[in-house]
Amino acid sequence: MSYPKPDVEYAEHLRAGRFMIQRSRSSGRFVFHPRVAEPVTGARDLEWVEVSGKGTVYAVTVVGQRPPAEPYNVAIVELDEGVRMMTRVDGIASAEVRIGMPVTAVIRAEGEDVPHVVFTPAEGA
Amino acid sequence: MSYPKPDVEYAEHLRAGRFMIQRSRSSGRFVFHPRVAEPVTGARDLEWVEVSGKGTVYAVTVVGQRPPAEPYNVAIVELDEGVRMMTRVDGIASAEVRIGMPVTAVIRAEGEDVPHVVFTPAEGA
Amino acid sequence: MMETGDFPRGKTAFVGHATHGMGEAHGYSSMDLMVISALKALDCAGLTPGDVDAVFTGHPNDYLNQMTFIQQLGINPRYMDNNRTGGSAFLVHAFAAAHLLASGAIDVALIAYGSNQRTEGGKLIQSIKPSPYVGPFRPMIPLSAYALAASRHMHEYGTTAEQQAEVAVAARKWANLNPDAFMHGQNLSIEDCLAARPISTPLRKTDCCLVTDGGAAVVIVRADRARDLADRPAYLLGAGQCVTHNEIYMMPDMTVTGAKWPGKRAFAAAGLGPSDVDVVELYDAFTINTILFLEDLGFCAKGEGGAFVSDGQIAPGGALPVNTDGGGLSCVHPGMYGLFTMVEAIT
Amino acid sequence: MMETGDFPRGKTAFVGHATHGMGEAHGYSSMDLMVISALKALDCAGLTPGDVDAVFTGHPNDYLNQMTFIQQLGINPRYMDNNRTGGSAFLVHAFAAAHLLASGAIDVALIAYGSNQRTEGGKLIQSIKPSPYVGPFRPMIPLSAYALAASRHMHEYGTTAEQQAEVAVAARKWANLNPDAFMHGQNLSIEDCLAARPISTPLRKTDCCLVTDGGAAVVIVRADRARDLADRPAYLLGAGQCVTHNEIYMMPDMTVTGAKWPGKRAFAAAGLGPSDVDVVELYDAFTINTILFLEDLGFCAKGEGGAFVSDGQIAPGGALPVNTDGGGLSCVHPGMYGLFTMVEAIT
Repeated sequence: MSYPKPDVEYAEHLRAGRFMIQRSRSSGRFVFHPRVAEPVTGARDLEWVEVSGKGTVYAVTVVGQRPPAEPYNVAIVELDEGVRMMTRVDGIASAEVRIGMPVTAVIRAEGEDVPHVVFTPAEGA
Repeated sequence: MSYPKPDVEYAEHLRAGRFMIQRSRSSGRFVFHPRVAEPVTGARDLEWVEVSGKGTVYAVTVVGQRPPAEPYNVAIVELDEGVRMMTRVDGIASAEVRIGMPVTAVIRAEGEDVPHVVFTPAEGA
Repeated sequence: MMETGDFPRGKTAFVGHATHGMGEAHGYSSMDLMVISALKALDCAGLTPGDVDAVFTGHPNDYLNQMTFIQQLGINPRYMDNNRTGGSAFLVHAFAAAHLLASGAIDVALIAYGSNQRTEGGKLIQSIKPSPYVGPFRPMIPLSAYALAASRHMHEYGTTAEQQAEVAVAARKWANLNPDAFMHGQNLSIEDCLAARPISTPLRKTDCCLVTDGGAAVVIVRADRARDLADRPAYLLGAGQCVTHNEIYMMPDMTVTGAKWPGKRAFAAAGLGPSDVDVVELYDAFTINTILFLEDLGFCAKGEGGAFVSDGQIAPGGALPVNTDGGGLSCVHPGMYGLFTMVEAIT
Repeated sequence: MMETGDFPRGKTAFVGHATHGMGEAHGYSSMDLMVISALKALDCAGLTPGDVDAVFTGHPNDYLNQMTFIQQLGINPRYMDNNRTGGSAFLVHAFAAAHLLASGAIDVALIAYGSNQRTEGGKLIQSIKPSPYVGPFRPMIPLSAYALAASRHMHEYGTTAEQQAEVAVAARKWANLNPDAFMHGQNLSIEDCLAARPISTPLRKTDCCLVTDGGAAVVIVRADRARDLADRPAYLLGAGQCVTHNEIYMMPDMTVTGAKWPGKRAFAAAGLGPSDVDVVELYDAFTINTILFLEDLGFCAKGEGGAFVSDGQIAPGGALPVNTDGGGLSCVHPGMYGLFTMVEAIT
């Protein structure tokens, strides 16, 4: 059983404070979500690489909730490395999140929740 | 919406103390479980008929349970009208239920359980 | 190697179709709705359950529903298919049925669906926990996925809320011509849509499909037999399937749906193109779907779907009638609308 | 009308196969096991996920698992099938794949399955409540259904507990020749079987399949291409499907399984009969299955299955090797064993 457990490894990296995604050694292509092989080629040469955490909002929706619960946003962010992920933009009112907005990753790995990455508006943006 | 609700009607008959199954007016064939149309032909002429309640054990299994719960039997009984149904034989130790044994229907429709028919060994058998 | 994508053009035809319990079907189970729809569809062709040798089924939660279905009807099939692809499953069933009929593996295909999700009251079972790359962000699935796609389409192409409302209003106008439509008799204006409650922006309540009960069924046979069974068989000229992703963030281009590639294959198989089409029935789970699919199927260029649907152009009296039953938006949507698009297309 | 049941005999062939994580696969999800098995099976043929254009999948509880699967592997399919028929699904998948490959609708079919039901620890979801004609009687499903069939077979034909134990012992002997088998190295005697705990009479623990983890995958292409991809392609000569009932009380004759009719069709398609067969791989969820299937497939007359399997005649060194990996009884059974029968047959 020599195959990696990519979901487990991704979460462990986040718990250790590292935002790592996979990249194929042969093609140089970044891959997200984590996998055991590069999509399409099936190459078994994925390695973990720490990423910049810089990205841009690609799509966004604000989900309404029954008051007094606040609406929350769900966003798709495209990392500078070229992959997209589902996430949330914190540190700004949900209604103010805009497509094209530059954002920076923040790791959320506390508590019993699944470790995950959210974003905040990039400084100076 | 002129179609019958055969599951509901079967249960209502049992609650009223009647063991009724369906029979096709055109073919005379009995049908169980309850349906909106005769199988194979699709004939929409099924009518409810009260049955004799007499039948024969066709197959039986005894399910073991963790003590002190007692083992219980699950049986397939073939009615004299020619259809088979899943049931249980009460009034006898589960290990004593035999294939070929003549049995008589008893309606169980009390409480919150789904109304259903069990059997007991036929008198004089 | 054989040429890929060969479709048995016109070698099969629909000879029966029916719906049952559209709207609210109190006291009927999902299986009841499947079975009754199937019986009615077989009636159209003068066939009985015993004539059927292949069943293709969908049910909201019983994943061995095809076995209950054949037991109910007394069908002795040589092929059963309950392939699940979401609400589109029944179109994929028709694709498989056409190939298996043409090859002689089967003779009479029955496709059936039923769901009492409205009157049963939301007892849908979540069959698997969401992935760790989606779950923490709490999207409403599938609603928020389409909302995200809509947000991107609006950003890239300037598609407006008014244009999406045009889709809802057109669907309602069709529903008002269809006595069986759940929203029949209830008018809807652009203004009503723009004032509706936001659910997952930019989607408002009027951008979202109904929650109804309903069953449907169709019968397909080879073309040579079809002429004996129906006055006006509806020949199947082309079909195709494609999947681009499961989770929305993996969609390669969020403004281009998977409809693009099988659309090309289906048109190629049929030897037709968008300009040959008089009526379109497509899966309008949300108003953005209609816009995206019209673009991806080639009825207009990418990005021009919003303008294409405006000014009532897909409504009664418009240039291209779309979803003439009222669609998932205003006629029926019991969880999977796909089979109703076929029923409406062949009616 | 075309002749029915035409199967594309020998027009397709298996060019890759693999298993992964048979037994206990700690820390791997069911999807992981599907994906890894698929990658290994593709490796056999020198193919990549990008070469695949049709996927056929099974998963214990995610009923849109094929979408997750293609997303994991980067497959862009023109056909996806997650048809569920119980553990036999993958044989039905092969039937459909053969027809779709032969017609040119698809080029490379990948069938994959994975389940971590053992290490995941029984978190299986009951997807639908039992019918009112079964639920009140609390049968263990599927175990009690086979127990009832066994009771009837014993009654009609005098089949004995010893004969059923012969099936378990033969399976164990095969497992002891297979290092990958979960029960490898654990001897089992007829006496052990007869002393085992009754679960649902007449079935004892040793009459029942294992609960393991495991994944498997196979790759099928058209025969002309197969010769370029594999040293020894395994050609698919015939296949068939049948369903006689859903609930056990509806089984028309409780001693005759649905294997009888598709068995005839598959043999007819292949132009072969039971006497031409050197090795049999069949679905031994319970010991009675092996006896019933050998009868229904024509290896012996109805009622003679008990005698047929006696004296080690299906064990190593016997007249007819059956389930040479150790079967669901002693090799692997992650909930659905079907794909493993094909993997073993083509190995």
